[in-house]
Amino acid sequence: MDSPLEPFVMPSDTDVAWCPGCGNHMVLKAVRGALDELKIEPENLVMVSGIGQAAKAPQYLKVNMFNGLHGRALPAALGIRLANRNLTVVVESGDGDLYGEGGNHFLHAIRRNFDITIIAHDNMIYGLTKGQASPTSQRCMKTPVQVGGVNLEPFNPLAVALSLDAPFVARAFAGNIEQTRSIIMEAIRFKGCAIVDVFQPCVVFNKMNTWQWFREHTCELPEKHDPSDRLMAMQQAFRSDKFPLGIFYRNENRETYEDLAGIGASPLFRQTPVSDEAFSAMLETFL
Amino acid sequence: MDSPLEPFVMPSDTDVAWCPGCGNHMVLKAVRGALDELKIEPENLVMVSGIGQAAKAPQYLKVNMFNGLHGRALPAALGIRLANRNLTVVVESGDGDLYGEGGNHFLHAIRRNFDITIIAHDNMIYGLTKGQASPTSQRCMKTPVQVGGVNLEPFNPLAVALSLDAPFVARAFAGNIEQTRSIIMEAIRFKGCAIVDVFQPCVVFNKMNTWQWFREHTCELPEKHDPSDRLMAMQQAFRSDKFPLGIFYRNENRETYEDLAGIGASPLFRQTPVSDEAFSAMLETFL
Amino acid sequence: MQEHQDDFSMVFEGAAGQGVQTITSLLLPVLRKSGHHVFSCMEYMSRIRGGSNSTEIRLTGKPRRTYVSRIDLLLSLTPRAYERLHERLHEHTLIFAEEEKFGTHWDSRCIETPLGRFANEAGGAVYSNVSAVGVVLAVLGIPLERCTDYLRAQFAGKGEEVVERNIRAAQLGYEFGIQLPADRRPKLPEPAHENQRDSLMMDGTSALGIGAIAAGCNFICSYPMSPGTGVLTFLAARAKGFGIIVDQAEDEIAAINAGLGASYAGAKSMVTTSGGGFDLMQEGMSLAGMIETPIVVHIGQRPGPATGLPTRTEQGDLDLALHAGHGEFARAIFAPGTLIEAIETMQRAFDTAQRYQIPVVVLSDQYLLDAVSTIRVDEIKRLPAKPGIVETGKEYKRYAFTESGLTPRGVPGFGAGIVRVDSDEHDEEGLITESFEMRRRMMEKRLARLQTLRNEALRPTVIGNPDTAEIITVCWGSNRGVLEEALERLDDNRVAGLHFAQLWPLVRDTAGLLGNGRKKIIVIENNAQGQFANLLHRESGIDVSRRILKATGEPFSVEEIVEKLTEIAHGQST
Amino acid sequence: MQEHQDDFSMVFEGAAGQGVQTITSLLLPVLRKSGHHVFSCMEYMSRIRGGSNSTEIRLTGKPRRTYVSRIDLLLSLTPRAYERLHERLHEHTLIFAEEEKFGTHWDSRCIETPLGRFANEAGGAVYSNVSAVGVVLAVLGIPLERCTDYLRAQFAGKGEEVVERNIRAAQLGYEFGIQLPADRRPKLPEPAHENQRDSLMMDGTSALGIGAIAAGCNFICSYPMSPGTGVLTFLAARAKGFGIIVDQAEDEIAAINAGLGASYAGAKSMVTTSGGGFDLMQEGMSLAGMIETPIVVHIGQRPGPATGLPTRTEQGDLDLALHAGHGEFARAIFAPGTLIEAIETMQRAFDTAQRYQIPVVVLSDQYLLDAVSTIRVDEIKRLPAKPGIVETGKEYKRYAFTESGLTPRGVPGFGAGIVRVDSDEHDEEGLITESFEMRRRMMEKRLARLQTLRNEALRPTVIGNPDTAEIITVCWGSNRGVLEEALERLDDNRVAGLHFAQLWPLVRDTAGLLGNGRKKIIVIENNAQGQFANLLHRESGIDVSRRILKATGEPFSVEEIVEKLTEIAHGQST
Ligand SMILES: Cc1ncc(C[n+]2csc(CCOP(=O)(O)OP(=O)(O)O)c2C)c(N)n1
Ligand SMILES: Cc1ncc(C[n+]2csc(CCOP(=O)(O)OP(=O)(O)O)c2C)c(N)n1
Ligand code: SF4
Ligand code: SF4
Ligand SMILES: [Mg+2]
Ligand SMILES: [Mg+2]
Repeated sequence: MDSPLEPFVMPSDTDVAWCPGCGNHMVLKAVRGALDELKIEPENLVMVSGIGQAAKAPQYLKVNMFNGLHGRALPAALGIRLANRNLTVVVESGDGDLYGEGGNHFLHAIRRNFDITIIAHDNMIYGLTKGQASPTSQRCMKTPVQVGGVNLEPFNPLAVALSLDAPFVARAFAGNIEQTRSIIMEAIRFKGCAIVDVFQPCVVFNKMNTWQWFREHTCELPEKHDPSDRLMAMQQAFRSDKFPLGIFYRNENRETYEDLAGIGASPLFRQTPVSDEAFSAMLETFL
Repeated sequence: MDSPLEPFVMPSDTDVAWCPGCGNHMVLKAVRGALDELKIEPENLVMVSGIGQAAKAPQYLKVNMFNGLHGRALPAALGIRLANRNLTVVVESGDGDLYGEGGNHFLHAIRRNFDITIIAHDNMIYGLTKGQASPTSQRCMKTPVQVGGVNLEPFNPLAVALSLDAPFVARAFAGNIEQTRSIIMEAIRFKGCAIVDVFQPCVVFNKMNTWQWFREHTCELPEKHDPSDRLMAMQQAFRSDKFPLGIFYRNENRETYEDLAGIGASPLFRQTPVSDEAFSAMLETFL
Repeated sequence: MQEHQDDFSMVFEGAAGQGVQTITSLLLPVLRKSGHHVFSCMEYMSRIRGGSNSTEIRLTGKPRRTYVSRIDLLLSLTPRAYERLHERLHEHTLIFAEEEKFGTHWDSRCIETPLGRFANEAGGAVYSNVSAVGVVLAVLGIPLERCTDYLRAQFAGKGEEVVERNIRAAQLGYEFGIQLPADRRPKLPEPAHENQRDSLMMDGTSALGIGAIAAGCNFICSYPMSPGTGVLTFLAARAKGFGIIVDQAEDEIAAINAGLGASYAGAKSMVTTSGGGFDLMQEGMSLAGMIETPIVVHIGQRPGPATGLPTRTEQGDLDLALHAGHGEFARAIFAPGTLIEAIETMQRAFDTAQRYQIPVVVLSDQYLLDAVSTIRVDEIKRLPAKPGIVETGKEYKRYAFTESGLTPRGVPGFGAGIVRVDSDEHDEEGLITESFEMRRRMMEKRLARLQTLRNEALRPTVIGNPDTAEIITVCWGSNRGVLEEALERLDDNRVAGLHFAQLWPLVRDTAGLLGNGRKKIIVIENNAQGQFANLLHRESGIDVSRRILKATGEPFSVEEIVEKLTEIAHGQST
Repeated sequence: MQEHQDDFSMVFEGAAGQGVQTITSLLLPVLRKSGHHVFSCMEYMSRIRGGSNSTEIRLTGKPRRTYVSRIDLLLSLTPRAYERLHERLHEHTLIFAEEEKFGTHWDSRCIETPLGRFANEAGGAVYSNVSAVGVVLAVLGIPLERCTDYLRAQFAGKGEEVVERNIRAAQLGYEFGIQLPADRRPKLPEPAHENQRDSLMMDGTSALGIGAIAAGCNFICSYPMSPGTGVLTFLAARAKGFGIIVDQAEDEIAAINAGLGASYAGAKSMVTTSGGGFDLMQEGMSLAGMIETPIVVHIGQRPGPATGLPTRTEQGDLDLALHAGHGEFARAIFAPGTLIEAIETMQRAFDTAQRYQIPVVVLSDQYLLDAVSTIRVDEIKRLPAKPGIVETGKEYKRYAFTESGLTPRGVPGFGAGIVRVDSDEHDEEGLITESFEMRRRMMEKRLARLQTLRNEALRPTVIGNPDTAEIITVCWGSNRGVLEEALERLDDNRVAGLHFAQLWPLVRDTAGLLGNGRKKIIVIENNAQGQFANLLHRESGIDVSRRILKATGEPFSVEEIVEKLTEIAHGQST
């Protein structure tokens, strides 16, 4: 809006609350890059987030924003899409937010397959609350709460998404802005529930999964990988030697919830009051 | 207790609130059979449930019972196990309870892998609240809320469990009491989080998934099925032509949460008060 | 049996699955067509089959909206009827039952009624209830044809055979009934013969649903929970016709957050639940308060704590509704007591939510939701609803400061502006702030509207003449009907009544309405602690001298209130 | 600068990540060792790096438990200090900063302090804060050695080089400090020279944790949420030593349900959270009430609604705590105001929960949790805790009726009996019931304990002489310290104070304590509506004539309360 070339840019005095060196900066850059390239109109885009460091991302874009409760971005996004399917809805939040507090909504958003893009900043830790384990924390990481080290199996967002046939499942790494940007672009373009888990180093609290660690523990998907094969995607999602990056799975055949539920093109805010005739006709049924 | 031969039997005037012909009766029978055969002492068994028709099951056994809130059986079970790991803890609840309201706990119980048995009475419907869609409802089923038919992808509890490496994943059918009993026995014996999804016809509200339907749509796992192969199990879990019955997956290598967290053998109720010495020593650190 | 002249009450008892509700739904239209005023309510167990449930139908000389304890005619299908209902029987009660099933308390009031046999003859045990309808019609002296037409229409979809069996079952019962001696045939109230087309018959759930539709509700996301589910299914059934989006959520947290997301994007949204589900919506309430986004929350109350008695009635969640959600923000709470009020306050709830950009709670209960009575069509009002939103300009700020604290509400995709809402404390643009000064101003902004809200609060309905009365009896929500009828029976001008359909904020001159401390105040409510009495006292400073409370899961009967008030009025005069 | 004689306040300001908290934690032990009474508190933004945070340290002639607005010494590391703190500076405030970073408000009070240069010389920018410590010690006239020993101990684990760099940084600052002219070296309060070993220094979080350990807490399951998380990490750090099971839940709903499961099985369990997390625990509270299972819930309050100001302070969740959970059941609420009270009420919370088989809430807030002060060891009491459970016999019934409503509590696996709890209404055995009579009795059973609970309620702490006072100032929770000091400064025997550390139930003779309406009552609280004032009025019938409220996210300063009370006392006498 400020300038047609940089529609999402915030005023230059915006105080970004992220730490220097944090992966969040890169993810934000990738998201903006994708939005720019897609030429989305800011007025028709809503960024939805929960609470956490990652969830502050929409504050740094000049765009409609629903910064809701911790863990509750997905139901809010659902409500927004159903009320106005002309809006592009992008959810951006943290691993704790989306897979911990919000785990149930993650499952059921995938089942619904409404048309959103979920960008999970996955730093394998709770950043904003100062470094407790998150669902994706790796085993043995010590924190002030997990004093003996994490002893839960890490949550595998990709495998869970695949198990419910999420139609677009991808992983990216903040260290590779270009790939991240292009995956996010694909995800936003995709009609349906698109999930992008983005590895994002937290340089302050996560001393285990550093930039270096992510570089060493990620790789590309095998060349022969067929993103239309769900079981093959699952096999890649199960890997823990290295974590592949890229689009694991893509299924163009799932219909969206909006279509199945017959949501019309006209947004609810345009609805006119119920006519007296229709109202009386309903009353008649109680004669 | 009444008689050493029938330790779990309730008084004969117990008013069972289930409908005649309901699959719940068979599941209860199978559970009792398993408990009898395992010779579990009722005093050391706790049945935990949420709310729903299925969740009434523990009311019909003479046994310790924690009949908690709708959707919240699993966290309660966790608390019980951690407070006293000598207790055998069996969770019995409905598909709505465990996979809908309680979906987040399902994910994180599996991640923890504490030693419980989860028996899901899966009737693909909300029984107690009179017939709305449940997470496992099949597409197109019409209900008073889903007037146009269900348009969400059914929740796939087995696939989700496998995606998080639940170490014991099985499916049974109330129509086959013997197999159900034997799977439940194995599940209770198993050290870790064992999940048994039991198909259970609701003869009143679910007119789509009847006894007949379940008979026609279930089959045995293929002979060559290797329950130690997670990907193979996943493949079977993905099937929707027929729903295989049996033990899909079994992984003896996952340590339990109790062991990893170093939970001692002595239950918390036996703990003695903190000694004055230990208390003073702690205070000293604030000098 | 003089009482029967203008008031005849029938109770039908049976196990879940035996079709007791069908008896009521077959009889009600026929009785209405015969010109009677009807009221009906039900009580049932939390199970799908078995147990013992009952419905009551009252035939009255003038419209009534509450039940009586007294049973003039009982039709029973299970052995548990006597144990559960015997205190409500009197010496002339007509009891229709089969001795074999009724059990040991068989006495001269009982009439052996071989419903089982009739049903079998008609085609199977499931027809017992329809035979019962035949018996009742005969006993009441209503021609069978009025029912057979209805049966035909009802069961047409199930094929000719089913229709015929139903009609046969009804006939067998009817033939049995008309042969009974005259002393087994009660005198009914004089039919009112009012024009059928002037009035509608419905339950409380339908009235709330109608109110929501009238208000332009176009989004409901909820998780099933008795007795709140009815509003969801009511709207689902009419979703297509009225363009309402209906979504069954995975849990109540999702429901309210989806409701708020939709509202943010311009929907008129609501959720429906009961106390336990509302517990899970607390944080969402708080969010609604923070982001100044309208939402209507219907709570169908039932007895708690926890799962409690899922199918019974209570008014135990007022305190929770008043204080739901952490932190401080404005809200409004309505609690209708009649069908008309249900239709009206639901509209008012939407309008208030939209205009004040706040969460609004509508408190009902199982009794109100399930009770069936009639309303005159010309009493049904559609309130004007102001459009809640504006088109945004380029410089739009969602939380721009204004005198009233209310900022015109924009929605994304409507206008050139952008719309930001934030659950953190925020500035005018909706961006996170950490400024104490901004915090102070935003708190003031969010709370300022309470003043205007209070100025607009609904005045309580006056029953009798409080000016001359010494005792003022106060109630809220579903207890309006029982208080009205009890005061009428009491017929004592020392006792008047007030019924509150808006519980928060209370009208400014509540103290004045209560007589400024010069009158004895009695509060009637279906809970154990007198939650509204506490609120009244706190807000008006007036002492409540007596609380008539009941938290057993049953509603008050007219007789109960009359007895309690008589006692008090008597105490007063001595 | 006469005031400094017995009260000297220093504020350290810097961005998150600049180590302002380290300054405090290095200085506090040294200052204590020098015999001073210390109080310290902090305010910080909800971010990990950047922004502007500050900590205050007061050196006082006698123990104090609250902050003052007045700043005698400011050490600032960012340009935002002036804007945020200037109103608290006075003409003699010593300001240590670098002009380049401090910005345009540089004046004669400012002392150019090249911390950046010292830090660089020592080894890098991260040492600025340690240099600051050196400066402060010099200025206060405290030998550097007292700190270097401490630095050595603190950083030993990080290697000799880090130790040396820290010491070097401190030295550089110290050398700078001792060269300052005498008028830049404040007079400090006379050191108290009390025996070090007689007192402990800690924050409110630690005091609550100590209380929990004293009470035998052996289970905590919680989800992180500021400022409640501290109690979780406190117990986690000591879990091994005290046999406490610590579980981080997936959400707050899981936390309280796991807590209740554990408690059912015999654990002494608690959860900790803040308002938003507590919203999600409402249904669990209701469950605790229904199944009569003890649980202690700690709510570290912060400003709402919704996410609000995550790192700030407020007392806005009292109403929520009072009414949390649908339906009606007994509960107790404590709100300590001092470290001693924190240790004691936490024990009392566990004991009350166990003996009354109810949920008990402990309400604290960010200010209380983070504030550091000292307590005398001999004031720390361990309360006797009765064993909460019994061994069951074969015929054990979990809900057997008794006169008090309390049934001895058995746990599974301890005895020959079985133990059933049910969130539905239940009979004595804990099995579902649909009997209205059973319902009535069980409701009575669950609520009867409120009477005894009330008899045992903690009496408020009296400040001054309420008998002779005309004005009684009431506060609760964290406002005890500020009220005590304000009344002392006011030194007006017409004004006395009451501090409530138990908010529910209130003591029976609250009206009497408030002077039965013959005195002017003023309530001080950190919220916008006066929630405790409402409660007091409702419960005692006494009118509250004035509410001193603040909901900006900041605690009250002594000066603020003195000013307000002076105004009121003055108004009173004219
Ligand atoms: C109901 C509720 N519970 C807890 C919190 C506290 N909280 C805020 S952010 C957060 C975790 C953030 O972790 P994540 O989502 O991974 O985001 P990150 O900060 O790591 O980017 C928590 C626990 C909250 N705000 N609300
Ligand atoms: C918080 C909450 N929400 C909703 C309900 C209402 N409720 C009770 S049981 C149930 C669904 C039961 O479905 P399921 O778990 O599949 O059990 P079933 O009756 O089919 O055996 C619901 C929605 C409740 N008791 N509590
Ligand atoms: S705390 Fe971690 S995740 Fe948050 S901004 Fe800093 S580095 Fe990034
Ligand atoms: S309603 Fe369905 S699930 Fe419930 S008891 Fe009846 S048949 Fe079974
Ligand atoms: Mg994170
Ligand atoms: Mg079910």
